[in-house]
Amino acid sequence: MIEVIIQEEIFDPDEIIKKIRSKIVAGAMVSFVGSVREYSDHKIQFMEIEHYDEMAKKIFLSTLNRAKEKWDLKVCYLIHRYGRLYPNEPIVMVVTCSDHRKESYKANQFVVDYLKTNAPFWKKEHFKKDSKWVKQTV
Amino acid sequence: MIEVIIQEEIFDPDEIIKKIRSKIVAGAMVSFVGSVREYSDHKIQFMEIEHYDEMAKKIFLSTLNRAKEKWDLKVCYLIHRYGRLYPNEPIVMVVTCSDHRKESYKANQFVVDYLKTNAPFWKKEHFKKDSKWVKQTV
Amino acid sequence: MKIIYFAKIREVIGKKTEVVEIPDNISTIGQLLFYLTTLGEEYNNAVNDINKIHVACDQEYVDSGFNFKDCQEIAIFPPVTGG
Amino acid sequence: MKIIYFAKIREVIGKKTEVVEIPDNISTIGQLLFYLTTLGEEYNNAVNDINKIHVACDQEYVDSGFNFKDCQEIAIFPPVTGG
Repeated sequence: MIEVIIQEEIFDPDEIIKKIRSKIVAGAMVSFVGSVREYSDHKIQFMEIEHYDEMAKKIFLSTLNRAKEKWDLKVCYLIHRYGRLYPNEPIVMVVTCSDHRKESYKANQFVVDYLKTNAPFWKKEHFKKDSKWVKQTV
Repeated sequence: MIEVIIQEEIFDPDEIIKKIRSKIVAGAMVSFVGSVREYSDHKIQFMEIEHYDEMAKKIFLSTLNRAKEKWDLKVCYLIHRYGRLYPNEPIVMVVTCSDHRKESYKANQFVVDYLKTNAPFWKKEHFKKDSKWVKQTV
Repeated sequence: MKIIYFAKIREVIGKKTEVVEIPDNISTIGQLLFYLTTLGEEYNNAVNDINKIHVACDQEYVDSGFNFKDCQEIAIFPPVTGG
Repeated sequence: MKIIYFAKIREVIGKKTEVVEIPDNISTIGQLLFYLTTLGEEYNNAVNDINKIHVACDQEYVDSGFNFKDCQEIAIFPPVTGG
């Protein structure tokens, strides 16, 4: 199972785990959740995420397909948000399932690393008095 | 936050994610869930997990403390079951949270690898006609 | 040619998307970026540091030697920061 | 000395735990394992392959040279398969 979701609305990581496990349970499941932190330079009021939708979908689908094939995954699931996000809200979640754990770990990290450097999303942090585009750190 | 739970009852991975996120949300959260597979040599009817409780607790606590310190974790959570488990039921779950993703991934794998080779648990697979102690594979 | 800008580049140029008339002698991405810098100070400011610019043609990354003449849509943006 | 057995070793010996009288001249784990093999065929079968045996004294892994005389509880078990 491969699934890519790009949405503005908030999501619940627990609901996603529940949904996936209701369909497929494999020997190993690894999940990653990235959330908005409360501080960077200053206290963050909110974050605005801009994205290039068609390109993001293409990149996510081809990345997930590559990962699924390479590590023989049972599940490779990705959800990424855009728009306005507040501290502690989830931004992205990647779930990988396979018979054995090493494949799920490797595939999960590969997908997250790849999206960090390639997926067309741009974060702008809004502080009390100003705002700032986040710099790429890999 | 460090937490170790060793129990016979089933648990819901989604409930654990929900519980942890209700207390602490970090920039990165990685979780691993290991579940009973449906097949090994034959179709598995159920699995019986024997364990050495006092030693398991000691090892888990010291491993989680080591991981927390080494990777500066916000959360290091471990739950492991014993007793009779049926296919697709979760056996173990490890959750690690940190500011950045690399630490959570590394710590999570370290804890799971370490418990696989050191935690005093023994699995016996019960098939329709016979049963078999699982061999260690690392 | 339809060009889309994102993030800081969009802000500096002041447009999300536009159709730019491109002279026939310009066919590679490198030439296009140089051409854009001649359209005004905001363009020059936005794309002057070519090392910090990424370009996608029809939603695929391309480098500066790529011939974009058959593309429908060119996107210009800074390094990505998703995830 | 209180000894606990787990998994296949428990099954082969046929006991979960027992108190074993240990001669004074036996003080290391290696000696203890050898001594156990003399207690009967089931013991010999259970602990004959010393490479597949792990020993914990008071819930800590120890190796065959360890002196167990101050321990409260010795556990003998096969390689673990948790997780």
